Amino acid sequence: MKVRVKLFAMLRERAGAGDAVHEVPDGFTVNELWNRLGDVYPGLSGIDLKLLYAVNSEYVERGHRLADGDEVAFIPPVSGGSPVPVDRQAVERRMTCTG
Amino acid sequence: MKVRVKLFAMLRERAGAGDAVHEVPDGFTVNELWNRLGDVYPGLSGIDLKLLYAVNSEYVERGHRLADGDEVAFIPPVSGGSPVPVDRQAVERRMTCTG
Amino acid sequence: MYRLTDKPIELNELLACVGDPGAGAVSTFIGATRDNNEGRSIISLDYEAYPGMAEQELARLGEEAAEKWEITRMAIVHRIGNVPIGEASVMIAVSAPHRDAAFKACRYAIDELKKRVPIWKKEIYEGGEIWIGSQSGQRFATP
Amino acid sequence: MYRLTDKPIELNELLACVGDPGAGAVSTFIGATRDNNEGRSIISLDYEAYPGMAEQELARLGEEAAEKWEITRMAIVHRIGNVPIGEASVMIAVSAPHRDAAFKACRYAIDELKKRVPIWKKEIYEGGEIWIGSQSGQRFATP
Repeated sequence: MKVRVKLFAMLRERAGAGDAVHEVPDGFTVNELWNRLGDVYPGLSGIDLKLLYAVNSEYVERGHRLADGDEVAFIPPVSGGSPVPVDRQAVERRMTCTG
Repeated sequence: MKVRVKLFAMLRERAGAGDAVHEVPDGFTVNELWNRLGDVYPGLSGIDLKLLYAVNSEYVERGHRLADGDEVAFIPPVSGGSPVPVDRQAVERRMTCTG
Repeated sequence: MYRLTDKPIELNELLACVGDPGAGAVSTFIGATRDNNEGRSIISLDYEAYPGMAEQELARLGEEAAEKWEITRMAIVHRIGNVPIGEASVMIAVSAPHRDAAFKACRYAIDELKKRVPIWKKEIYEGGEIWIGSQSGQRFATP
Repeated sequence: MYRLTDKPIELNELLACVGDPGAGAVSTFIGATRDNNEGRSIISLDYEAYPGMAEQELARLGEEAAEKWEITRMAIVHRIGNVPIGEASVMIAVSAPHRDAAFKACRYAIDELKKRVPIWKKEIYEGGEIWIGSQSGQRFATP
């Protein structure tokens, strides 16, 4: 199946690509896709950032199974101002609330 | 001695005057002046508002002794928005700080 | 800038006043005439101030806030006279390097303003007028 | 109104959007480019967003705030691209009947925005560039 991968900010720069379609096995998870990207884009391997994951613009867990045509975004720590550590718990509560 | 009396808002309306010079005995206090005004302006007698007092634009206690030429303001409860009870303690702390 | 005006207030004027290359955050507050209060249909509000002392007390709020938090600049403009529904009676702007100080100082300024800056508000509603802030409100309704 | 723009943001546009006869209070927040950060002299900031999802997450902040507090309307505009010193990268405006709700919802919106809305900031300082928000910042400095 085909999925569209969106990379942003430092990830985009390290990969040298921000928007590409990848062929992956059926039932691939977000985490498996991320590991695969480390092979495709050497600049991404070994990154120790805490990432968030979105499929079709909704945050998901890394174990989320992908479907054909999904748009998968790898979201490095966001910040509109002074550096603030991402509050994973808040994000996860949010994800729970919106299903 | 002469003091200038400023009345505002509901006090001004009840007195029918907002700015007048009054002749008072030397050493008169703010409180004595307020009682005197109750005789001069019948509309002010019996008012049960919690007032603040300012002499020459600084908040003072009601026992403050006046000097010739002072401008004395009787300040009914202020409010720029939803009614908020005057926090007397905060005002008194403030008065302490500024002497 | 701490001043009274009888004209509509322009927030951009306050923003220009508090702008600074070192300020990463600006918090502003606008108080406006609402169309209702405690069940009364409001027509407009009339503000009256003790000129001179009012501006002095506004400036004092800025000094106090600067002692409490790391702020860059503050501006407060209060309108006097008749203020129709939807128009602003007061605007406050506070700049600071970081947002926490800006928010706290702005909140402090409006809360304290309502407690002790000598400015009074008369509500003109359908059926009468009343001075707001009197503990025994109805006694100061004017026919 | 929840949108991204590559032009300077006008606060008056947000104010017009949140204005309402029933709103007695408006709290706004402006985040601007500071001339320094952690000892670095900043030249400008570059913002990048995930379009579509960013606006959706901004709107969600408004919905969440409306569940928590009695607010009338919220507007958030975030600038994308290069933002020079002193210019705004984000503006938030929240109207409410009373000020407590307006302040709390505005603070909530900016705090949450910085945690989870997919917008990134690259600092361009004298001597280099760095993406802000990376836990291991220097590794993502670009020459």
